[in-house]
Amino acid sequence: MKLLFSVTAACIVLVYALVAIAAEVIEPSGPNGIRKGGTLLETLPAPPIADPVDAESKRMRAYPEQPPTIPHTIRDYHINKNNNRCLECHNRIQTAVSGAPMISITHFMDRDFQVLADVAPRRYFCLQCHVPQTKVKPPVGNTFKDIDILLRDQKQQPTP
Amino acid sequence: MKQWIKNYWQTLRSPATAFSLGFLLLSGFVGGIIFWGGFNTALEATNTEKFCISCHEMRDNVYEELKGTIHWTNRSGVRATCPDCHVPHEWTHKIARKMQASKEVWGKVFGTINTRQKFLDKRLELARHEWARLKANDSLECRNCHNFEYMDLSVQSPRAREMHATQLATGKATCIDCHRGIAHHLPNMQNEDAWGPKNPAHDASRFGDENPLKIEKEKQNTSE
Amino acid sequence: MTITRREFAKASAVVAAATAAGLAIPAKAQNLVSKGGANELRWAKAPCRFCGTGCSVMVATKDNRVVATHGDIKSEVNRGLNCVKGYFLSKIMYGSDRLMKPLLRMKDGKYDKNGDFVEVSWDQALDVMEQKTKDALKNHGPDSVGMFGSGQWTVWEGYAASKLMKAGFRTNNIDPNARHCMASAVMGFMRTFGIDEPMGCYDDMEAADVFVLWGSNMAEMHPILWSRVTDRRLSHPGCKVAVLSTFEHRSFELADLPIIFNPHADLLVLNYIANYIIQNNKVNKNFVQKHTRFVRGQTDIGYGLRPDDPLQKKATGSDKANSWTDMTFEEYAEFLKPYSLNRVSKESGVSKEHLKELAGLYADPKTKVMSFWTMGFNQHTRGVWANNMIYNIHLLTGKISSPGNSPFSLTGQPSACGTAREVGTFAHRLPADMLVENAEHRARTEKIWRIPVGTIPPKPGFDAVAQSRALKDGKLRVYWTQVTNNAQAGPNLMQELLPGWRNPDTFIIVSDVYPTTSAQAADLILPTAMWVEKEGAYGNAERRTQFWHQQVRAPGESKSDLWQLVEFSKRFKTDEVWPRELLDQNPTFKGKTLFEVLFANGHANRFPNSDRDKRFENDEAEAFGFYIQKGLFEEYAEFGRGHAHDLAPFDVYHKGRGLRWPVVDGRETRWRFREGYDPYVKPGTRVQFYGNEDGRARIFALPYEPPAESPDEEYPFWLCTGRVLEHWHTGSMTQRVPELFSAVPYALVYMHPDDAKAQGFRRGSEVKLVSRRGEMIARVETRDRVQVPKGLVYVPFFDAERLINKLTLDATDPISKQTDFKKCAVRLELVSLA
Amino acid sequence: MEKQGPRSPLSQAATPASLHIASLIVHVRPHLEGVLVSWLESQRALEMRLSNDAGKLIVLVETEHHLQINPMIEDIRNQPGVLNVALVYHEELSLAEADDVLQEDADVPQPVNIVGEG
Repeated sequence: MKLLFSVTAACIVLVYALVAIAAEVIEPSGPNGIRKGGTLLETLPAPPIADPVDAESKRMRAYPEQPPTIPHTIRDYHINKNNNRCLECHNRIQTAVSGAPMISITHFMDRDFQVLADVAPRRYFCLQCHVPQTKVKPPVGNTFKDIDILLRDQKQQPTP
Repeated sequence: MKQWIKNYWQTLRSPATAFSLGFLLLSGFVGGIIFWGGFNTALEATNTEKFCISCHEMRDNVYEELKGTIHWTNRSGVRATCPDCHVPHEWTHKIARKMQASKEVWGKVFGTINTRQKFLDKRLELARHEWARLKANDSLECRNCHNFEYMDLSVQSPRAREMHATQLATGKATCIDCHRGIAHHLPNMQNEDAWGPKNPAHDASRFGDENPLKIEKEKQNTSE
Repeated sequence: MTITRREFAKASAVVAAATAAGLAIPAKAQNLVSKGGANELRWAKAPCRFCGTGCSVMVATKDNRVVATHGDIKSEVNRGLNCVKGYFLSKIMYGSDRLMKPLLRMKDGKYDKNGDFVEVSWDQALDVMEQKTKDALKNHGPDSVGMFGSGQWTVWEGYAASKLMKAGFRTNNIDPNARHCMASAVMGFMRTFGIDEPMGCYDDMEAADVFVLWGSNMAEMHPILWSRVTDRRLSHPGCKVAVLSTFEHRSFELADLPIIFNPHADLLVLNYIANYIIQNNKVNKNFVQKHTRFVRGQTDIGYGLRPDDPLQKKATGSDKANSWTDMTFEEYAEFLKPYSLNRVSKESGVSKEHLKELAGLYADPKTKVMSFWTMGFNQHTRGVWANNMIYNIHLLTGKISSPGNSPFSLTGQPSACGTAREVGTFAHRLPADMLVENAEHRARTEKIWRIPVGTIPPKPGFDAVAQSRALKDGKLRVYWTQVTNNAQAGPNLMQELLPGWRNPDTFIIVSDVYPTTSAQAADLILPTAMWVEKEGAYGNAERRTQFWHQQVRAPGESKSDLWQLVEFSKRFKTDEVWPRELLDQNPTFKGKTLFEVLFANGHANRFPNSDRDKRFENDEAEAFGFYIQKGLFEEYAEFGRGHAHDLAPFDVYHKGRGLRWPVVDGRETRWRFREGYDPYVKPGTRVQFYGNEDGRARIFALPYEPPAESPDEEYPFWLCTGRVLEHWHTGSMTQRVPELFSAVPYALVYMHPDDAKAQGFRRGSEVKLVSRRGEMIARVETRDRVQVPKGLVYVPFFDAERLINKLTLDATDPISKQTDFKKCAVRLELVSLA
Repeated sequence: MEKQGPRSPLSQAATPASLHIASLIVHVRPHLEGVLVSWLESQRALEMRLSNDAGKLIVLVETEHHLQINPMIEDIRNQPGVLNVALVYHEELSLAEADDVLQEDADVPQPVNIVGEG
């Protein structure tokens, strides 16, 4: 009986060992992306939660129709069927008192581009298009050129 | 029955025979302390968050909503509990509020808001009580901790600085005007008028004579 | 005449205002505005690159660069609106680490599995691929070659890949990443209706009275559809929105009926509702008798794990999981009796009032109900059952295929429907809902593809999870993934996927745009063109096919997926890949390259380059000498025409904003199976589910079965993974847009404040999540966009530095083989308090 | 009519000297358009650029601080006969570069012309 027991114990150990070997993976090198190359198998530490940006001055938009990002914090701002905190300052009536920019006229148009008296229901949830920003530097840059820069570049080297 | 009162009055009026004046004075004094101390400790006991959230109506609704807001967890760890905002600190108003609280006991006994749905239906009315109270006392409870006198506007965000320097400083608006829903979720705000002092929506002066609101007001006055 | 920046800005302001106000611009302002073509912007349409909603955008290009985009007001889907990702489409192509040249792992000049990446030419890359593929075919047979495609392939890329693998290399080892997203929905459709794709469309949203969301965070995952639901809810009195989920998310902001249930308990709630409808005799008897029939589904079907897994061994019905037997309505009613209000309320954690109110909404004959579901139902070890059960409810009440009454399976990816499902790039499918196991289907495909009978193998290939396992076991040797990032999105990375990808016997090829996690784990990286750098076609969730032209050239040596597939096919002769007997029976195919057999076969190359729209370039058509996109599309469309999957002619799609198939005589179909709307319904039958021979939909009796892995003392928390609004899937594009990265930079662990406090964490604490399979470190978040109940944590998977899929379990729905990313058990350990 | 300065005593936030250009659509009762145009000419920061002589005007605003734009909109709105003022376009440039020459005849992106339309 004892022999049988030790044999089964041995083969279990063997199986585990096999699995372990098979799973032995060598860390592959690789190009740097959002994640540094050659770190796939590691458990990377987590940087602290990014600080929200609060009340920077107005930001330039990449192109006329880009929704402006929110320059202030929106902690605990509720937008739900009961209340829309953004509209308390950005609504047409309030802008005179709050000094906040008014929601643009496109937000008054319904699905058939009929201008309504107040903000159109389809535009009710502001955070679908406007997002707050944080003080974090993106790991990868972006070489997007907006129309002004393209024009200026074109000015500098006259077309051949 | 009359006899009984007369006897009782008689004993009250007759001077002590078995006890010394000192003892009576002393026991009266100690009794007073015990009574007054007891009364106040009991009173203060009801002014703690633990007491407020002993009712599930409060614990499962507004207390749960408070978690995560800035009055619950913030940079400096200064936490506001229920009495800080809902019970006036100054004694006379506190007692007045305590008497008002009998309505809340009634609510607990008869379960006016003992389910989430009942609470949600009544939330607007309850919220209006608080807004009205804070509007009336110029957000006194807010100012107990956030005293405008000692606010360093220069370190506030430009947006806050601008609003506080104009609307709050001139007294045109009080804290509750803008900061409604700072601690608990808001009820349906559809027919609450927009915050702010003289709300331009109602300021229809620019229509000149044919001002719809003025006409309507006159109609109301004549009909009363 | 010089102009200063001030006047230039003022002129812009005037033009913008004048255009908005509809005023003519007088000559004086005119000469300021347009002089010569120096700065002319060209606007052209394209569907958005991201989710399955299928919004259309206008793209402005100048000097071969995209400079602006805006919502397309002419599109029926979004009418001028976009979500935040859509508004930043113009920046997704310009990440500064864009791949420009092929990269091959090499050591002293030769390919080596553990070498470092070196830039090589396209010829060198294709040579190594060719040699590796030929070795694998010779030594290990066709089934040692595999491909993992995507629901973000264009229609013709998926079609070309499917032909190359199934007809060219004669293996069915091609599966799309839509296996992770829509497979359960497909099997749900096939089992209930015998035909794939929703029967309703987006117009239902403007007609419905009640919306019920099951495991679908539309506010973040389908924002434009959510804005249409919001539009309807806030402007149509009496309209109600019910949201069911295992945690509170942004869609609860509009929820009149917010319901949180315990993971996997949706099966209980669904059966309870059906039970409620029958008990309160709210069944639409006429509809049920005429158009449905009742079947009992096979139960105890296991969890799609490896055969030696104890759970899998215990399952009795795992070999015949997709089978059923007939039953009567009375037996079905009896079957549902145990799903009483008390039991379901107790086990699901949902209050009795909510359950009754929800069931009431479905049962009330007067209210039109539109149900939505996405990954909550599909990524679920009983996902196919969940799909069948929601159809049961709509069938019992007859609320289907009519405006406002619509069980609507939302799609995750932009072309999971258009490419993966309809083109049939699954391991078990052929185009137009046909199956590889079905001899007639194979014969019909071979006829249209003009290849010898018997070329297409009958046995289904490896599905997504099976591919990872086959790579680890060495059964799969050459593996090519396109337009997907499975090394970050696939389940169980540490035990299955990474060991497979880094197995010395395998050769992993990744076609991608940026150095993603998959590229870092690959052996050969091919730089690829994306979105408007190539002509393309997508099919969205409402059967709407949308085309776009190539509007800019791809940077460096990037080539489109189509070019790579077709160029690769040139390197194989039929003699090297087909068996001798097949060639002897069809001598005409001898000596031909796969390119000639599959692409230049006289049919797919019948459209010359002169058919092209002169205003746009087309790199593929230039390279191959014929209008290959049109040829492939028209050949593919033959499968569907006349088989209820009709597509309009190629050129029609380049003009408008897409049509919803079946498109018969130029007319699109909004509601399928409904006489008057669907041309395939025989007159006089009013409703006909022609997917099944008897024209009847099947109502399935299916029980509750527990999930594969539940929390216990050692791993006390449920782990649910998913997406956020600001990022698409693994963030390879959106994390390279500064505004989107800055909006949501890192994946966080969303947990309940009391759970955090109980374990000594607080907001911002760095914690390590550990499961039986792997670990990951992230920061704790107790508020913000998601409010999870106690006992559950939610972690998005967009962050390449926080690979949550190292922890997830690769248990799947045994019928659809789709992984359950929404449920596994983890524990949390503190790393640092803040 | 003396020049109305910005109404609320805004604290001049120390943002860098910048120039704000904005354009508004103003709807006014046709018979009062003349009165409005003359008032606009008296305003240093406002400039009327286009009109369809049926009560629809395009007005250009040029100020140093974006917080002055809204009060100006309010001022216009309070003029007699004005029905509505809508802000359409707003751009911020740094004052320093405002007057450097852009290009010989730099053009503004044209209004939309859609290619690929059938």
